[in-house]
Amino acid sequence: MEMLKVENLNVYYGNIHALKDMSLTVNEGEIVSLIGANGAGKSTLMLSIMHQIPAKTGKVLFQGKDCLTQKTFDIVKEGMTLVPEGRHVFPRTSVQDNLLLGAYYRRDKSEVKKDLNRIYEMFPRLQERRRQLAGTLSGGEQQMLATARALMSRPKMLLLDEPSMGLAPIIVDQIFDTIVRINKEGTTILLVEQNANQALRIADRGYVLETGEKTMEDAADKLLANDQIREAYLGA
Amino acid sequence: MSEVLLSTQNLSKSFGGIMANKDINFHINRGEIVAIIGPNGSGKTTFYNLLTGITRCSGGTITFEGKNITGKKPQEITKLGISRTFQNIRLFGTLSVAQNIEIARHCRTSSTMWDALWHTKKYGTEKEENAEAVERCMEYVGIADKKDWKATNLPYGMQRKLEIARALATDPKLILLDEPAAGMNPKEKEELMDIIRKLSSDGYSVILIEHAMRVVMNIADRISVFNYGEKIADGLPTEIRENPVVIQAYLGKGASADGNA
Amino acid sequence: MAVFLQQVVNGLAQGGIYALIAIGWTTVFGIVGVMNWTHGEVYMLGAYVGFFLTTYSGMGMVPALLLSMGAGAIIAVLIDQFGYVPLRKRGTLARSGFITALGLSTFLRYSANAAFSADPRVYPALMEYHPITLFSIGGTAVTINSLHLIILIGTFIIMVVLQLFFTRTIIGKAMLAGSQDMKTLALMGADSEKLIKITFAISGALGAAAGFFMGMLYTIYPTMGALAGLKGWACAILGGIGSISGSLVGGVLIGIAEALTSGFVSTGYKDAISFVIMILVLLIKPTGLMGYKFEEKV
Amino acid sequence: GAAGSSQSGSGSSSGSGSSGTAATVSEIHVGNVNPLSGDSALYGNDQSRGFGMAIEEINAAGGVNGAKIVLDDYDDQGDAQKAAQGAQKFADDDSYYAIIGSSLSNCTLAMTPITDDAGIVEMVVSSSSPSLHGCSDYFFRMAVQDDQVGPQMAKALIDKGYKSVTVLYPSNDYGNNLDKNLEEYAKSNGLTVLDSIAYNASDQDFTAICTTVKNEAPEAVALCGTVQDSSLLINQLKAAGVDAFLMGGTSLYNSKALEIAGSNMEGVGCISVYISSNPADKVQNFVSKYKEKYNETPDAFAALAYDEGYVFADACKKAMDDNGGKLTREGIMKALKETNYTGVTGTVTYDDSNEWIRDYLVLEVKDGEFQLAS
Amino acid sequence: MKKIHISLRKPQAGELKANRKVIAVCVVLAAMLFICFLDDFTPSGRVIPNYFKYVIVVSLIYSVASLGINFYSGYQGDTSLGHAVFFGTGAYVTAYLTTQFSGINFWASILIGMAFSAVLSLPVAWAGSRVKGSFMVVITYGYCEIFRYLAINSNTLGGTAGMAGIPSPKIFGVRITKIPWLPSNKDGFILILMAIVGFLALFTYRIVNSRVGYALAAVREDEIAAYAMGVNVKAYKRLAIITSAVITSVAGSFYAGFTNVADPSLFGATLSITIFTMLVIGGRRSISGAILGAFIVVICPELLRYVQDLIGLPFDPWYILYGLMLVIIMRFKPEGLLGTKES
Ligand SMILES: Nc1ncnc2c1ncn2[C@@H]1O[C@H](COP(=O)(O)OP(=O)(O)OP(=O)(O)O)[C@@H](O)[C@H]1O
Ligand SMILES: Nc1ncnc2c1ncn2[C@@H]1O[C@H](COP(=O)(O)OP(=O)(O)OP(=O)(O)O)[C@@H](O)[C@H]1O
Ligand SMILES: [Mg+2]
Ligand SMILES: [Mg+2]
Repeated sequence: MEMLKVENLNVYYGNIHALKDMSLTVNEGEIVSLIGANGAGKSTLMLSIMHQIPAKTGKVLFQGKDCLTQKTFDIVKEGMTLVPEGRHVFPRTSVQDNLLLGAYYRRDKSEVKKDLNRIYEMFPRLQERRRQLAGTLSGGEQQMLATARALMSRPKMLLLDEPSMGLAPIIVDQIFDTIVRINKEGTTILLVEQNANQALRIADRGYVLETGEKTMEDAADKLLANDQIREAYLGA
Repeated sequence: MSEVLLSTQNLSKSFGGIMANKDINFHINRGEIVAIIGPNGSGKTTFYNLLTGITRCSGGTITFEGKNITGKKPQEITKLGISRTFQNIRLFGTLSVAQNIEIARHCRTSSTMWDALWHTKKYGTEKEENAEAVERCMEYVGIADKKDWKATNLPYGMQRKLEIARALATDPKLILLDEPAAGMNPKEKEELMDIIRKLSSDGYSVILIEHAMRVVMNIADRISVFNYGEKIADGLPTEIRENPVVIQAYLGKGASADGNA
Repeated sequence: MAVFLQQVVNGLAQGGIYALIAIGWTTVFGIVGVMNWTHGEVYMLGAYVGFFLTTYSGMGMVPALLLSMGAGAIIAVLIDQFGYVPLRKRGTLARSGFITALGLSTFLRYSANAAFSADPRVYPALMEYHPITLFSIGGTAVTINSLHLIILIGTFIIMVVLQLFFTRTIIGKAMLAGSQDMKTLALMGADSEKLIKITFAISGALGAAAGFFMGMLYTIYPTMGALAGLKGWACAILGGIGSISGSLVGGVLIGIAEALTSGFVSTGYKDAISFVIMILVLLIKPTGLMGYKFEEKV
Repeated sequence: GAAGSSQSGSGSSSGSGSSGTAATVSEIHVGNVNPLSGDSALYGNDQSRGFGMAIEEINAAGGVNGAKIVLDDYDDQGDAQKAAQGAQKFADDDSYYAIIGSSLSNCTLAMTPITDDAGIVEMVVSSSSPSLHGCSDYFFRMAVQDDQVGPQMAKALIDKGYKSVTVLYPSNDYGNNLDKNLEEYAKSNGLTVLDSIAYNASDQDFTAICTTVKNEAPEAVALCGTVQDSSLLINQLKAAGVDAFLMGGTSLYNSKALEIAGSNMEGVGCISVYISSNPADKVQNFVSKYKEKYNETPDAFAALAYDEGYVFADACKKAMDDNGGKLTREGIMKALKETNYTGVTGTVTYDDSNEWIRDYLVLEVKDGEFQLAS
Repeated sequence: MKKIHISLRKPQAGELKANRKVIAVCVVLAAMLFICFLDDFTPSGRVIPNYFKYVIVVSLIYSVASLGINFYSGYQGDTSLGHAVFFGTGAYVTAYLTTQFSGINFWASILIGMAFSAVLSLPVAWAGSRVKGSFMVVITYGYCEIFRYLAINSNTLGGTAGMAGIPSPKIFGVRITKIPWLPSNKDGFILILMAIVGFLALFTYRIVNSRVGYALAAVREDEIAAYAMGVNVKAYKRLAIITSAVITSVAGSFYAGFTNVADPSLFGATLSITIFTMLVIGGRRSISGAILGAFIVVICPELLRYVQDLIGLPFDPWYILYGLMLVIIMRFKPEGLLGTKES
């Protein structure tokens, strides 16, 4: 079943045409990777799916419902959430409260508590720092927090924008493991990564973006094997 | 040429109860590229903040070119010849690329309001020198064609390069780079590595914080490893790669780290 | 000694009103991040609404007070809607919010001046207020005006409730988080616009209540919001901006400082003293008395 | 201030200043520079109303030798620089023959150099600052004299047999002068001044002062402020349980005081230049008309300004008659110096410094009304 | 791979703009001189009313103040609602010295006023190194109000009425209001103030494009990065406020010399806000904007008085419109009328 469907999306920043007729589908249970150079429009796509920035034309359907007519918070309530690029933790709020805010609209208090403990097991560093103001965390710790916070909402679909940025290799591995695990547990994933190699390895399918346009889409292993892709994005 | 350029003795910093840096003994020789790696929150950025005087240390000393520079103000340290980039990019956003770099010339110039008002000779020569330096630094990192762009409008990778150019414009002896490769794709990382190698061959000393192992392993002469605010290892890339403690705390299973992060 | 204590009590009484204004300031600033200079005007308009209700429809104190608070809430929400919402949409609130507020406040103040005329107005007597003896020292009674006492207790209760709301409930936490990053708050599934409207409504209602009480105690006039608004802001900052309990502490401290200055130095310097204290405290403890320190991480 | 006929100052006039080319005029414009908005608007409005009523009557009765007097407003908002700007505007325009205002001394101080320079008459009914004394040949003052009112208040208290007084005054020019003169008089006439306490004119909360006063327990309290602060003080003094005799200055004689202080006004005394209950026809006529128009009893400022209107009209008439029907600014100035007009506030005459010195009345509130003290 | 290029500014366009600026300056200059001297050549005497010239002088005085605050609230970037302190200091120093000491002339009093203002600006600089943003707004506001209360309560400074009778300045022994070859008593002021405004514009322009100006820009944009680039942030903050205070003080002195009075409102927050909004309306960091802002805020209310009379409004619409104007400018042109846009 199609979980997310983007059709002919056009997005502008002033007169910069940042996304051109972008179309993409993510099926339920899939991991889909987006790769592309700096400035290709990956983050723009993620933000417009969440209706954080307006699109000029096109459609975004999440479980058949039009996202472009909904406010961001409604989309989140429908079950899709985003870990934005650049962390965006609430700097003057404690780590724990940041995590609780991730579960803002959930009413199942006891489950939230369990999830919180699960997160702390996953990222012991965050537990150590749970009273600290998030803004004083190191860059990598903030990145962990941002991802963990999104997990707190138990989304049906999770959009991740460069979740490995600034993380130690060991944590990067852990994040990728986590992505695979929650995917197995039933969360559909749309993943943007500079670290294309690793991203494609865990993905089912992949899309390649260039200057706002989709230039290729294929099964992940096919993309991994593609020479052009290898040269441009994976490093020789 | 193994003269020590900068060293720290038992450098420490605590935030409340957290020891962000603990008795760090570190040194870098002239012309060297030393990488600092370590888990998130191990105190690498804090270490930079101490070296550049942005944060005051709670203990220990910093020696630069044989002089004790502990407790000096950031602007004084820059003038002495240590310059840095920031993990969270801190450009002068609304200013142009060229202006960003010209500001960095501040510590190497001295004309006053009086000179500026009457356009004295000193003002003129300094303006010319600055223009040259700006040109040179932009070319160094390859952003000369973006001269008049506003800094915030640059793509991410370029912003990182501009930070390096700006650091370079202060005529430093030592450059501190904080995760310069973050958010760059493999191709851009290659370009970055070229720039850092060039810096080294031009006589600059470089300390590099980086999680991208391919970059670190390829260009560092030496690697220091931090964990929980302490320096837990120091050695050649080949040694560090095999070090079980480092693997356990930092590198993880994918230690071979081909094309990693 | 009795005189000294009486002056302290006088200050406490006036401080209650300052605190009421300050809480309105601090909630909006703490959550929406805009220095809502129009707060003084909401206070003034609240006072006028109360005046018209009590004078022309002969309403009693409690219903008139509640209606004024409702009006204040609506006015504050409208101010947000027409003043700040467009800026938030364009993302220029941080840069242009304060000057917009300054403009709106000027606009409202002088519109009120045109509509109501500059003549000071007087509330009809709404309640018997008489001095209540708190305690006596050496045969001299230290008293407080009954209305002042009501205001003081009311402010204290409001403070406690709001404090609990912001620190204990997820909605309160979300409001505080919104002050740091509205866009990301939406990603948590929170309707930030709604939270902001709630904030303005609370702030407006409190401001109007303060205005109403001022009307009961003194006279009201279109420019009354200027100094009172600023005093409220000073108290909020003194107490630590964003801290609800800080507002009460700040309000009471400035109230007492003013009373002591009037009583023992010179009334001429009363207002100056509150500014002097505020500036000194800020310089010694830049976060205010109860504010916490947040250092930007480099 | 809705006089539609005001011409813009530019280009409409030729010939400079007060040259003798003045023709017979059909309209005599008067500039009104006063605070009409802002915190001091109360005074400006009272003056505009009083003067306005006078010229309305004069115009209705055929004007000055057929010429109508027209009052044009310039709101100085209590700001000296704006007042000066207003003075300059009217002074430049030859159709203006006089300027009234401003109510506030600091504004008037900024205006007199300009009016003096332009040779245009400036008339005030307040602006009681002593530094304006004799500042210009063209400056005429019918104001309440600070150096008279203070002693009058003290004298009234002494006459009533009080021995001690605490003085409360706003820390502005007016308050300072009243206090100074009151204290001087009191000291040399056996009235003990226990304390004199200054406050900011814009203050509303006086509980601290009241506590001090209560503690000092004077027999009388002298209130040297304006209506608003004095009335609030009366309220708060009573609330604090001060039972001394309260004596106000001239500005307390205002219906606003009864409105603000209500029943607390009972038994409070004050000084005035006139009283609206004066049975004289002229006064009753003025008071009833004023009440009808503005729905309040005229205070001293309004009454003075009303007389000022007539004084001005008389001067215009005399100036015209003396100059073959032609009106000049200088002529008005000369005519004003010879003023002798009996109005609602007494008989107006100017001394060598263009000041009017006059008698005062002592009033007291009885049954919710100001009445002559027995 | 294609890249999106945004051409920010073509060089020719920049030059054109510079040329246009020069032309604009010349036009304004010519217009002013025309206003000053026109009456010398008209046979029938006064054509341009003194009132009009009065407004021009006041506008020029405020232009000086507005250029002054530009150094602080423009180039250094902190909001100040306290510049009346320096305006008032200039005015009161001139008032006090010229009325109490016959030996001190106006010009000397300007210099002394500048020195006083410089000293009084140091606490602001000190505060600025400890707190930021909205805290500075209230500190500066409170700071000037404190001085207003001091003036109100000070007998030496004349209390609420202030000081009157300040003599008009003299040049070479001739009163500036009585220069024989000028048609009116305002023209002397207009000429001198024009020269001062011109000099300040040049001064500002050159400083801003120099090492000092760049350092201020760095401080404004990012203090930490500025430190890291070797800029002594505190020193430059101090420099900005002192420069700003000293210039504003000159405006105050001229104000006193021109209107012949100084009263406590010159220390008041209302005046501070006026000076600040002049800059904001014209455009922070814009020299022409600062001057334009001053002219707008001084001239508009005067124009509105005519409108008010014409349509018979019973109240003064200026402040209502002024408030609206601020709101509208912030919404549609937040950088101010002549300011440059920050994307
Ligand atoms: N707020 C903005 N205003 C103007 N242009 C923007 C803005 N944000 C992004 N852009 C431009 O839109 C294009 C797409 O940007 P986007 O951030 O989506 O790229 P990306 O693929 O996520 O790149 P990266 O790998 O650097 O994260 C870029 O050319 C960028 O310069
Ligand atoms: N101002 C502060 N207050 C409290 N704790 C702080 C502060 N600054 C840093 N820390 C803590 O000090 C530790 C070291 O932080 P630092 O930024 O130096 O880490 P890092 O090694 O650079 O990590 P990363 O690789 O993620 O950038 C972190 O755990 C952080 O939470
Ligand atoms: Mg991106
Ligand atoms: Mg770091």
